[in-house]
Amino acid sequence: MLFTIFNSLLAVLLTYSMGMLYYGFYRIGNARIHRRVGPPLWQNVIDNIKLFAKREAPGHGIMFHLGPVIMTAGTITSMLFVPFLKDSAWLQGFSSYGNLILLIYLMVVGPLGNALAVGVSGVPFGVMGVTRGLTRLIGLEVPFFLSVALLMSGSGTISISEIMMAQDSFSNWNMMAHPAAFIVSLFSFVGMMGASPFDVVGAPVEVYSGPQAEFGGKYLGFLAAQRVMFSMVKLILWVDLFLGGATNVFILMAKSFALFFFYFIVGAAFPRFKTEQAVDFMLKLPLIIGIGAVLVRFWSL
Amino acid sequence: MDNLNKKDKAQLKELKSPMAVVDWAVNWFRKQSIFMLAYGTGCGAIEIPPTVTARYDAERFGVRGAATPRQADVIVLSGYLAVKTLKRVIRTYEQMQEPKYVIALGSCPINGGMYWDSYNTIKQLDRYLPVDVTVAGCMPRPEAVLEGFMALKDKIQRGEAEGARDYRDNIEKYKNNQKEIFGDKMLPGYTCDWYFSDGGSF
Amino acid sequence: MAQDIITIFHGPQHPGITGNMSVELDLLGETIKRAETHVGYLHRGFEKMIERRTVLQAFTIVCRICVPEPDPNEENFARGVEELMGLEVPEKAKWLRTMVLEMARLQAQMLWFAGQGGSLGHYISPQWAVADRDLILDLFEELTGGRVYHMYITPGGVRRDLPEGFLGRLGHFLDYLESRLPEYDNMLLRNPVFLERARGVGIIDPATAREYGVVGPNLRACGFMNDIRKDEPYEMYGEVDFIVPTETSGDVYGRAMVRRAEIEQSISILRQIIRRMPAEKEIMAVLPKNHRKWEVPKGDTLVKTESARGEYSYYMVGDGTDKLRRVQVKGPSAVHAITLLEEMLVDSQLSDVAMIMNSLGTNPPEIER
Amino acid sequence: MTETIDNLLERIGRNFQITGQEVKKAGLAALHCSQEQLHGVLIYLKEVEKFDTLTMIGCADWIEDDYFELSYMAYSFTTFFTVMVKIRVSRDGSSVPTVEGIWRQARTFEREIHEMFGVDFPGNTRLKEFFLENWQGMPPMKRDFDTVQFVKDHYKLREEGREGACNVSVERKKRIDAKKLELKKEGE
Repeated sequence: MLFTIFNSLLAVLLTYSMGMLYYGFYRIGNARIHRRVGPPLWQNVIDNIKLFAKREAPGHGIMFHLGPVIMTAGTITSMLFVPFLKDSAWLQGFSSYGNLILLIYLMVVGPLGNALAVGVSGVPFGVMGVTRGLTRLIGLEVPFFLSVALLMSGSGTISISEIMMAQDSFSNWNMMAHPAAFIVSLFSFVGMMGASPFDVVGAPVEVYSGPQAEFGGKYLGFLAAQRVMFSMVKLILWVDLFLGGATNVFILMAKSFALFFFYFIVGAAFPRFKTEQAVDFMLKLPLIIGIGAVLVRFWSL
Repeated sequence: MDNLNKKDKAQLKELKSPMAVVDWAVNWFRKQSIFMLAYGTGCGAIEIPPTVTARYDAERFGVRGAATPRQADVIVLSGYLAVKTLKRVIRTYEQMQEPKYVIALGSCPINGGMYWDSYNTIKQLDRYLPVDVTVAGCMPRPEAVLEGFMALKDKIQRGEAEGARDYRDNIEKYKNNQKEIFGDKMLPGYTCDWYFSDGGSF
Repeated sequence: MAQDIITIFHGPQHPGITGNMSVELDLLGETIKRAETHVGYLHRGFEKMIERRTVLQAFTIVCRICVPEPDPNEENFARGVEELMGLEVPEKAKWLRTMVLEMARLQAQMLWFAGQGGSLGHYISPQWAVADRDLILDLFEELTGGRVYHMYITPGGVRRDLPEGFLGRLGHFLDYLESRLPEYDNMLLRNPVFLERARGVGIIDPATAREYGVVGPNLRACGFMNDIRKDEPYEMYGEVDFIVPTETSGDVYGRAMVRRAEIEQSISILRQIIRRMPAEKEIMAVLPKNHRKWEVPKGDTLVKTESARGEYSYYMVGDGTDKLRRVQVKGPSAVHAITLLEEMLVDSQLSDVAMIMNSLGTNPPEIER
Repeated sequence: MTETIDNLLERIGRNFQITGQEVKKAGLAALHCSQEQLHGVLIYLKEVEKFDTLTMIGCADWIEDDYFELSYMAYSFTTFFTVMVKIRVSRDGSSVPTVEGIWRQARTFEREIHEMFGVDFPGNTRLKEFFLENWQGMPPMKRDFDTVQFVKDHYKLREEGREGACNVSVERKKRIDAKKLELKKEGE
């Protein structure tokens, strides 16, 4: 029991520090693309601590307080159902009790909590941001579900640990074994990470910063921490599902960083779609590839 | 944190009590991360893009843009303020979260500048809002704007950038000054309700 | 249904608004059903201040009317005063003025490019374009002493002669900028997402453009080849060769392409100016004896200058004293940023507001003065 | 036959009662007419002579003679001529029917003149507050509006904190004198 609690805390700590490191790199990398120096690597940590150190934060009743809490809780729960390492007792959370389908549901808890909190704040931009987020979700989930379905039918299991275990050699990695599923999932991966061209939710020039518009001080600190941790959970999930998992933390970091780098490059290169264009895009190319792969899959069964 | 400069280290050594060290640390984080709400109230708005982009790169110093007042630490008022703008600026300022700072760019917020005889711009910003740093010039160059940020950082580290506290303590004075300009078209009372412990209103 | 419509204020403090103005939007979902522009956040009463100042005093404040591109204002004011007073400007000064105006156009186009990228959430383009624009500002600083406000084109001539080696440095900068343009194209203007978003959005149809008197690139994107520099040449624009680029689509993409082509034209004009700049020293007209009190004779005139965003018109009235009776300014934004914008925004999306405003070149200070 | 601005003025003069006309410079002419003739002239310019655009509506306050001079500047994209059609209206309580029906952008120009000079434009659909918010009293662009007095009444000019400020020209003279004295001493 004590071990589980310690393990969970460790997972939180690891994702937080990994996330801050990656997003520190993100800011420096972006700055270099912009031909400037950029902030120090730990600027995100400083920002985060500063947000918690603010004296005031606007309140709009109990639901508003609960929003960031629900989001953070959703993140941590999803985190606990994702195994970080294979062949190890460490950093497993409750992954032996859960499976991929449960995880897909858990990952939607965050936006839900956000929607509730933003709803009570009454900020039109926030409501619009949440609507945009939910609309975008329609676009993202379809390719994601398709690729996950392919994966589950391919591996014959819905347990993440077992999918991860099955990929024992490089040629066995799901990105090699199921390339169509991997490519389709990458589209929704970029979207889920909130990179351009799918960053419609918090677009500052359109809806201020969307759902975050009314959050300040400690709420924003929670949201920022939650965001980086959630990004790491997604990265680790993708590593588990497609990149063959990791046996230790360093391999985990190497693999997830490769994915992160892909997301960073795509995000830096593109302007932003409109919401319906993003959904349209998602429902065209990725969907066609995905459905094609599914058909091929069932044909060969 | 090896980017503590010499000045910071010297200050740190002088501190005696543990609480002072905590205060010092909190102020250090505050000064290293400044979310800026650039309100383009006037000409100075044209020098904000160079300040935050590749040539002058304010992000090196932890200064980055914030989209909404709720998230911002400092509001940069870039230039003269027309009466119509001032009202929105006050509203924006009141929406920001403490601790909050005001940087005013250009000569116009200080004494009216070259618009001293204009019927529609205010002449002294610090009558209506507590200004922490003013950067003089028409208009201040990006280097000067950065210098203003450095001055603000020093002030924060010393714990003297308490404009918000000043605004809270002297709310009557500020509101009366604002009333001189807006007359009966004052901002609605609820915008500053939280400044009154007894829930008073204007 | 009425209850589904929410009314929001877009601006004045909003990253998506070009400057200090606001648009009140009635939204159904994210579709704009009604738009109303509110201006006046930048009103300083310039025309009143000019009334109270002598000609030379007023000259120092006119450039403040438009922040991103102050030189057309100086040019208009100077040319208006010269017309009213009958001053004859030497040729060198005319060349210098043309040069300064083209440099100003170039930097304004860079600023537009930055805004256009930023309004689409493409954060490389503002960073690059603003940094490259700064190199022009350096040249300005060398020539005039001012980074943004130059106060260079004075009534009667220009304030200073060229520094030594300036034309060479300008030439180097033009080479550099030209080498950068393909990168700009690849980065934003040929980006598939930009094409997807910019095509068919924010359309001004030719009839509306004519009726509203839309000016500058916005007009040329509708297929009209109108440019004050060609139609009523001033300074040395009659002497240099350039073409007036046009597009026919009238949408955001068309305007972007027109501006992109204008950057090239400006570079070519500046190269010609470098080649043909006369060597003589005369840069000021023969001025009235009393420098402090120029008496402007009674009369009025209308002067026009083509800025990067379109034509600037000054209506100037002299009344025989040392102060001008009236200087009325009409900036290019005045025609499109109020009523036309309100009509254009209807039935477009909230996401497009920033992009449309940027591509029109909306600039509130010149509407309000 | 090429079109000249003189021909144009002559044609207008044939059709309307013009009280005065002059050619200011190449491509710019001014016509004076009465307020009753204004709409006729403008419609003629737009419909017959193809002056597509209204560049602006100028307004100058001639307080000595107690009138505002409104100049409607029509611009033609085919000949590149500008014609200013000028009318005189009285300084207080004057009203000129709108020309919004002829050129739609006149709406904005009239709105501004209404606010700045107090001229009424009946028929204009957007005649409301424009630049100023909650403005009471005299329209600010009238010449008898004293902006310095207004500033003194409404705003506080900075007085404290200026003790160190000095009169620049006096200081400069002092410095030059000191320099001269120094040079003189060196010379000796």
